[in-house]
Amino acid sequence: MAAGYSEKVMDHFRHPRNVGEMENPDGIGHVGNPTCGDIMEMYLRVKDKVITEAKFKTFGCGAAIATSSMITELITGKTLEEALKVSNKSVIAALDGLPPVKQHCSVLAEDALKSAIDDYLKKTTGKGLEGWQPHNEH
Amino acid sequence: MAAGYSEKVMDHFRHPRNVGEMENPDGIGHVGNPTCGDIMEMYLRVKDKVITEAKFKTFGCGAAIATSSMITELITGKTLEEALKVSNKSVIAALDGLPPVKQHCSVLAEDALKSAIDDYLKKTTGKGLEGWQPHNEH
Amino acid sequence: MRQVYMDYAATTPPLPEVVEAMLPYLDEKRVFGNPSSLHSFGQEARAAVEEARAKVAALINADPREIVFTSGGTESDNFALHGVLYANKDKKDHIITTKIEHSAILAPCRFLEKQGFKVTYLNVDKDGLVDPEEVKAAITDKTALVSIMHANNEIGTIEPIAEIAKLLNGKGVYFHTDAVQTVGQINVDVKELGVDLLSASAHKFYGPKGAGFLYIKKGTRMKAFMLGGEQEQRRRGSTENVPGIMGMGKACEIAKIDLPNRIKHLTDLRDKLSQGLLKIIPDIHLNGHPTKRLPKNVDVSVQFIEGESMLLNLDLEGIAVSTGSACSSSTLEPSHVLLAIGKPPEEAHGSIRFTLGRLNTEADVDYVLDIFPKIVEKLRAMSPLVRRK
Amino acid sequence: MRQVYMDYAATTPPLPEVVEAMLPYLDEKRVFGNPSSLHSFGQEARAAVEEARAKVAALINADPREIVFTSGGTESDNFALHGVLYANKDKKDHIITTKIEHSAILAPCRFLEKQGFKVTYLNVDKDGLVDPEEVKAAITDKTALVSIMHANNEIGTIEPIAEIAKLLNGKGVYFHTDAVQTVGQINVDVKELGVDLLSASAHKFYGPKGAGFLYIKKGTRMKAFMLGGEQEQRRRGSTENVPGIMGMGKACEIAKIDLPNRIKHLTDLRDKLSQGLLKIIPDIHLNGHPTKRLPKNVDVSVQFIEGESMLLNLDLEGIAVSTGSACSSSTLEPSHVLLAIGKPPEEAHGSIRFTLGRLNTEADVDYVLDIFPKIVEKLRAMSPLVRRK
Ligand SMILES: Cc1ncc(COP(=O)(O)O)c(C=O)c1O
Ligand SMILES: Cc1ncc(COP(=O)(O)O)c(C=O)c1O
Repeated sequence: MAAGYSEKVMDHFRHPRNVGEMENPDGIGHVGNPTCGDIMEMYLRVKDKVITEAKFKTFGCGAAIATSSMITELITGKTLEEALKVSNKSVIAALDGLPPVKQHCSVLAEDALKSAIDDYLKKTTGKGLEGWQPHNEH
Repeated sequence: MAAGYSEKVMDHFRHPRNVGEMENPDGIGHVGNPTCGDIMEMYLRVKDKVITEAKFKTFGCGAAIATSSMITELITGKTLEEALKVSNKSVIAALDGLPPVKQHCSVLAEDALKSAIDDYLKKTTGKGLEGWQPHNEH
Repeated sequence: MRQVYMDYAATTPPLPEVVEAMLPYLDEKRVFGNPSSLHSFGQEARAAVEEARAKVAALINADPREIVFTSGGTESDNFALHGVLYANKDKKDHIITTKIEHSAILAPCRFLEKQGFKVTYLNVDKDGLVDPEEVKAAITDKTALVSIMHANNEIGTIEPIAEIAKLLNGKGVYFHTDAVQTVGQINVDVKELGVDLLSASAHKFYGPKGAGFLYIKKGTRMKAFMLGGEQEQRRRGSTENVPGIMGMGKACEIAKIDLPNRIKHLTDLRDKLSQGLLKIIPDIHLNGHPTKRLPKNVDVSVQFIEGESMLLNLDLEGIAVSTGSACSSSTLEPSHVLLAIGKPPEEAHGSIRFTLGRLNTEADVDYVLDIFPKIVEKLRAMSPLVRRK
Repeated sequence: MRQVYMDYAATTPPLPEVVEAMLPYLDEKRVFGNPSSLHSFGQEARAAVEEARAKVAALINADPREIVFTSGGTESDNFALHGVLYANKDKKDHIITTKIEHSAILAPCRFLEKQGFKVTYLNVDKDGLVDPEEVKAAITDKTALVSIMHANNEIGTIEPIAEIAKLLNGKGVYFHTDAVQTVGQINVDVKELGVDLLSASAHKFYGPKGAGFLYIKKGTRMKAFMLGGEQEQRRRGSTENVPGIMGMGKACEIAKIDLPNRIKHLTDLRDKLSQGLLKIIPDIHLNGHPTKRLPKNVDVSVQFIEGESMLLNLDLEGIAVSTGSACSSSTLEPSHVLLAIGKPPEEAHGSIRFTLGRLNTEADVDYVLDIFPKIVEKLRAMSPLVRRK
């Protein structure tokens, strides 16, 4: 497989799920910056504390795109509480692994999710996600 | 050709001319030592200042044996004066060249000749070959 | 699916004639001896190696005794730096090089710095060109070596080596050029270039992997790098890679004859490809010098999207290219070359290098011009850097 | 004329299966990619290289991640010394080795001495054995590395590596062995040997020239020697020699299976040859240890005559051997190994090494036993060291 990616990664890379922006999202996450070569934006639609829809836009490598796609699938239909348990490790596992040098991309996806939930909580409760700080190194 | 030797060298190596010792030689030359890996003995029969016969024994590499053989050929029939003009360069030329790392073997042959003439002169005139000193590095 | 290999700067397939030339030296019934052995098995191998050396020398207008065989471009580069610096260390300790060298130069330079040597890393302009006057200005009486690549592997810019050599003349410094991307591809003549040392790697010009050479001008004060036996006039220990050397010899012999055709073929394809890309795709830039560039090289930065994702999409369509994006390296740094020519990081991350070669055709270029714009479009639709209208 | 190659310690012909295994990686229609390339051409090559790595690791009972591919035994040896010494230089500066190492160890040691490192060169006994207690006694708190060859290339003596490893245990020194003459020839198990680093060269065990490896035990503090790209887990720059690596992988795979046969076949021939020579030829001595020796090695000193002249005469009869005589080296020094085991110079000059291999037969040995005594007689008749009765 090219670049040492699993078939699952390549599937999500070729056919990314939930690509795009969202009209009036309930939460927006934005992480990364162009200097690092990875940027991810996540849009959430939340109803009764359940994520009913997730979308993303990503500037980044194959792993960044695949983890973005995978995390939107993993969280759709989950409560916010459940979604917060989706760690970068769960994303990697769901993708049948990532090459060592690409593991950091999964942190980006996790951060985008948390950033979006943080945004949602700030908008709805006035208080962000407790104890959350985006990673510095993407 | 093996070890970079010319056909002429290999011919003299395979079929060395004038190998052996001599009964009552008129001059004996002995140069080299086992530490260096090269020893040559030369025996001369001289009549009316002409070398009528030359023989050698050599402990040494292919080049040492071939130069020994060649020099005995080159000097046979020559006057002592003529023989003294047979330098290591003439031996190398007569052998169609020697690999650079083997050039020193031809010096051994030249020295053996001079040593034998020196011995002959000492025996006949009481005085050795003028200005002659064997090389130290064989 | 159509397979279009456009990564000839990474490696080239050996020519069939090259493989043919290697086979007798891999055959237990033919010439398998060690060239250092005195017996016929060895001397047959020795004679072959010397024939190959003559062919290598002929390609670059050198004397065969000035060619030392190595295991590849990296070893040649390490050898040149290590060899000159350690041999002249009693009097000199300074190297001048550039910021756009291959890591096979930059990594040994960093090692040498740790050992107390000094290194000046020269800037290049926005096209990747070194300024000869800057080279000259950097010289001190401690300078032992100037090392400047002949052409850059990434952006394809060809450096003014001969011009620099003229300015170095009489200054008592050795001049090395890493010609890994030029030997067999454009004219490389050590006398015209005026260099003392020149590195090459066979697999970059249709020879086998694992073989390279260093040209060392007669009289150059040099130490060995690969220390061991007395091979290569005591300049490089280790049993010679005879099949590899034979393959490289053949590759040189063919390159010498074929060079004008190669240049013409690739220049035509290159111009068609780069003009096509620049015309079809918006927000795309050609990296490197517009004209002083390798016939094979088309290096572009595509804005708003990242290199590896382009590369993988191209690969899915059978097109093989490379990228200067961080994602392709384990350091996660974008290409030092693109940064050195002043590209902002996001453009460096968005670079794609097409390098053409002998098996490429016009149809290949047409295929790329058809496929690549679609990929760019797809990825841009996914990019947060592109805002919806 | 009969051709009898008995110089298998100098190099071995690649097995036909080895060549077979290389060909797809030399074929422009098959797998020619650069393993560092992300596209399929590259990744196919990458996968192959990793398969080969697993085969190499399996032969010596290592983990594949502990194998670094190199260009041969010399590079592996340079790498081991340079890598350990420079990585641990802040605290340690001392190497212990022996007087009978290959020049691929001795030459880098001399270089390192010039850079301020200290080297202890241990003596060996008359059979070429290192005394483990002497190794232990030489250790100081500055000792970074002990490097002792597994078996000597010239006299065939096998050193007590496992025993030395036990004595080094817990002393905080790394232990390297040059196993160029043993891998694929006798049992080599890095865990049984207890070493941290081990060098090998493919062409010594029916693999191709230009490929070797260094085993580096997990956790070893090591710097790279070949500095450049990020290949080989950043331990060795340069595009991998894929065909060479594939050949070496196959050679390892076959060696693993074939080892018991090889040992039996060679031991039988060796004993027949050495017993025959000692019986037929007067004033001849076997060099090296009588029993702790490589199955392939018969090294003798023939008194009163010189090695190269024997070698050439044997070559004229189709028999290929080697010699420790000065005349075969450009330094004009006889073998440092023979001098180290206490041979007087004239015996060192008179040494001939027969090294057996897979294509040798009993008939080959008979042929040598017929021819060699005649050659000895002819040369002795020419020798001034033999007096006429
Ligand atoms: C013991 C030993 N070490 C190292 C080497 C060097 O191996 P290579 O010539 O393949 O670099 C050899 C063979 O020449 C050897 O016999
Ligand atoms: C300019 C340049 N120098 C050196 C090298 C190193 O060559 P190799 O990988 O054959 O050691 C390369 C290729 O990777 C290169 O492009």
